[in-house]
Amino acid sequence: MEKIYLDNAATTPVKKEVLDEMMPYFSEKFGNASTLYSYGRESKKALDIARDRVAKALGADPAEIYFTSGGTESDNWAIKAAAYALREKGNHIITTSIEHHAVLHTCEYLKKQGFKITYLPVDEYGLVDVEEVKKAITDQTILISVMYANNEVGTIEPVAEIGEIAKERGILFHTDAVQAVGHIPVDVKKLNCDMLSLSAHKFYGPKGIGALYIRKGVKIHPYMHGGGQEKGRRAGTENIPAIVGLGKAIELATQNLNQSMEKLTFLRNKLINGLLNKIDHVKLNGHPEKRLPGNVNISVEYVEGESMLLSLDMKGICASSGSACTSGSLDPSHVLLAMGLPHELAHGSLRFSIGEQNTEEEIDYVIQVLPDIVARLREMSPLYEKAREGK
Amino acid sequence: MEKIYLDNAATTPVKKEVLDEMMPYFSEKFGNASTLYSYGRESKKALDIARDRVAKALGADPAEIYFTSGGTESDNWAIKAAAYALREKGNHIITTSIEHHAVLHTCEYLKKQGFKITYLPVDEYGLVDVEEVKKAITDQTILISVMYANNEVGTIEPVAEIGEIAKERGILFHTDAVQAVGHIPVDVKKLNCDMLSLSAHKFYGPKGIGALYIRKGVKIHPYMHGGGQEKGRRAGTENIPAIVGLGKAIELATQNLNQSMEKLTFLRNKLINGLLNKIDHVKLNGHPEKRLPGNVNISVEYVEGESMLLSLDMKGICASSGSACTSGSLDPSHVLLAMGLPHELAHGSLRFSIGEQNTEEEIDYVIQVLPDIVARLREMSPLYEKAREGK
Amino acid sequence: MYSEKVMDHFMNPRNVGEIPDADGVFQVGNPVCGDIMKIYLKIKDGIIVDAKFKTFGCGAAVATSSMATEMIKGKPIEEALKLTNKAVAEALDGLPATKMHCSVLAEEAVKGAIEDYYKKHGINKQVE
Ligand SMILES: Cc1ncc(COP(=O)(O)O)c(C=O)c1O
Ligand SMILES: Cc1ncc(COP(=O)(O)O)c(C=O)c1O
Ligand code: FES
Ligand code: FES
Repeated sequence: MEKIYLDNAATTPVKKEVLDEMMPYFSEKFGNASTLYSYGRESKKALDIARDRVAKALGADPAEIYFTSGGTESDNWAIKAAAYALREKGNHIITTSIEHHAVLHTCEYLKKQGFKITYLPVDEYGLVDVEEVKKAITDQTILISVMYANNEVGTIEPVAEIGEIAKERGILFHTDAVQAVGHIPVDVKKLNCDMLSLSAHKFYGPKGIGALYIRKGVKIHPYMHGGGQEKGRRAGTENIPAIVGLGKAIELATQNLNQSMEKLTFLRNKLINGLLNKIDHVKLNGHPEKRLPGNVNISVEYVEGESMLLSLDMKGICASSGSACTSGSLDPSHVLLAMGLPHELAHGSLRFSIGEQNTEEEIDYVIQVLPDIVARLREMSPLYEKAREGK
Repeated sequence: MEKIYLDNAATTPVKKEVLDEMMPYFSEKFGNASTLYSYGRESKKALDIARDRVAKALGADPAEIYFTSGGTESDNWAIKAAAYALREKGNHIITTSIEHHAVLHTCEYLKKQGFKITYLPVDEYGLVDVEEVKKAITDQTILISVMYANNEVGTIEPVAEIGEIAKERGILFHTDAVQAVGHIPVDVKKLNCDMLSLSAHKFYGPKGIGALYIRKGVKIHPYMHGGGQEKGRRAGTENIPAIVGLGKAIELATQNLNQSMEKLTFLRNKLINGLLNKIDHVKLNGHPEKRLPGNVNISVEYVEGESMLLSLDMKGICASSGSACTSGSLDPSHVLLAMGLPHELAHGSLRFSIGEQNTEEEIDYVIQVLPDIVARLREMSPLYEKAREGK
Repeated sequence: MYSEKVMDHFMNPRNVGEIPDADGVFQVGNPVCGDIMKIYLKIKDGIIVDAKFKTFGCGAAVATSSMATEMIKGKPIEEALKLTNKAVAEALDGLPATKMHCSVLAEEAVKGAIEDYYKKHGINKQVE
């Protein structure tokens, strides 16, 4: 059975053009970029080109780009190293209740070390209120971290405005742009951010590589201590093939951005409308317009997420869910709960994240099979029975 | 010109068999190992196989292996997270003066945060004295970190004995085995270690992937906070292709270990003897026997390391040096200085690190060309002139 | 990382050697830092008629010694005194940032050798 992959927010396949550029750096041009001679020189050159490409895609200076092992490391670095560097100045960090765990768990870790964390609430669409940011700021606030686009519900946050406020108040501002880069326009100047996280495998680059943009003049500690790589700010032998892949992937994504946004938005709207029309007691999660082009997140009443996922998988469709049963944790998606969804609806959530490789036929197929899956599961559900009786 | 690569301690090319196993995981079996369905299942399986292979190579249990982004992360994790976790118990860490910067700079960072660090001295061969370890232990000591084999001079440390002492005293013991794994036998049980760092690109695996062995029952903090990967101890989307590569590379290295040790030892001894015989005022650095099979490190009096490297490079030979001029730092190799070498000799050091791909002809070629290079540079050297006059 | 010119002057350095009856000699640096440069000058009627060097140091140190001696040979003392490390680096098509200090050595050695010449010949002039 042909698979229909609709979990592109989890990870994407490496594009052929990207892998082709990476290949020579595994076994031929394998030199350590920090050595001065022959083999090393080629690696160094590849490293410089990749850094230029990333900088160009973000509207940054190449000297502001630091390669990391992925989005998680970028988030950990930005937040912990800023907190430690500014401890003297204050101990208050502002973030939101819908961040990725790479931000949330990092903040919880810092909390145990005496930092105070404010988790901003969001509205029913998952939007942070800029006024809330202003209100939360104290004279102890040293860092604000707000994600650019949410990974579960796709809501795009007013990051530029928040950055503006942070700038005025002289507070460091970090944004987790892991879901944004390669999918919507990202310009560090316009976003007014001091630090920005990205991860290559979310836009057809390889896994295990990401970057942290650190604006010139921003002083945070290094997170990996060791050799003098990345100007002494991120030690470790440079992962040249992956860095080359990141550079190529971000260049491709930026070049095709308008075209791909248009295509994905069309497929997304088709899927949303198709499902909302064909299934009753279904709700769209996230903002209707301020939304990632490829993100569809719905809650299906009276059924549980994992059982829908399993049924979809049997039909060759890969999606994801904010159900607690899927994650093996006790609580369903913290994002959906923060948006005020009752537990039942959060358990019944499904995320389809559309990618460039998906076709209209695939979307049609999902619209065709999901209603039957839902009907079958509802037949089994005591909740649905009750709901029908209630009517 | 065919290149002769003799800098295998810096990094190695990915072996064909290794790259072949990695390839399907970039663009076909690219699923996120943390998702439960189809695509994800293949990745999960590959992850498990790789973990088994690493565990088997180290004599560990698969549940004790945690994948990281490389040797630097493993070292940072082991040392910082142990220090933070045990802060209540004590604030004293023992390490050596010849560790890799990934350990040394991490310890310096902890020092700024109130930890006390003892840097054990070494003898003229770079060997740590087990008695010195005993003497350094106080009731505040929470961690001992001693590398298994030194990356510059190749000296193999008495790690098993040191681990024994740590065990008796109930102190955590970490060893940086980045230069040892794949090159000499490594068994975590025999080494009595609680944590062990390794990095794939040092034994023909890919860059950007490593592992930290953490003995069952050892409680240290996570270093990357975020998703629940690696049993919640190391967050971040799993880098499956690289992990598969690490697994294959360590399996190959372990299978061929005796054979490769024999070959490398032969080539190493030939190179050492050849150079010592053909060039006067040359000294072998590191231990004559307790030494990595592929490591040759010499100091050539009256000439400077970088100029030798450049000249070797013109002849197609890639090597490395502990000279300050090469690294762009002010001081020459901290390892050579710790061994008591005067600055002049440290500046004139050369490291050839032999790998499996090197041939006897290549070694002969080095023995043939280096004497002329040294002679030419000495002609230019005001120091040599003086030395001759002094006679 | 080095320009072709640097590599050329490193592999085929001009003016290596000593001048036994030099009019001015000066050595800068020390072996502890990993770099020593010694410059010999032969001076006639205020003109540097010959310059030679010996250097213990990196590729950039050798190349700047070679280039600096080339640049002052045949020049009046006053002109040689105007030699800057930047000019030497530029003549070599640039040096990596971490290697600029090697070109400083060359400037210092040349000036020191001229000062030595003044001293030896009882000329009452200062070199700054
Ligand atoms: C918003 C967001 N932040 C951070 C991450 C972590 O990135 P990585 O898995 O590359 O470490 C992800 C994806 O997993 C994400 O979606
Ligand atoms: C002994 C030792 N430890 C740690 C490292 C760091 O490993 P990596 O560069 O993979 O981060 C290296 C090599 O660079 C090493 O030789
Ligand atoms: S019903 Fe089994 S985990 Fe939720
Ligand atoms: S002589 Fe040491 S850097 Fe040039």
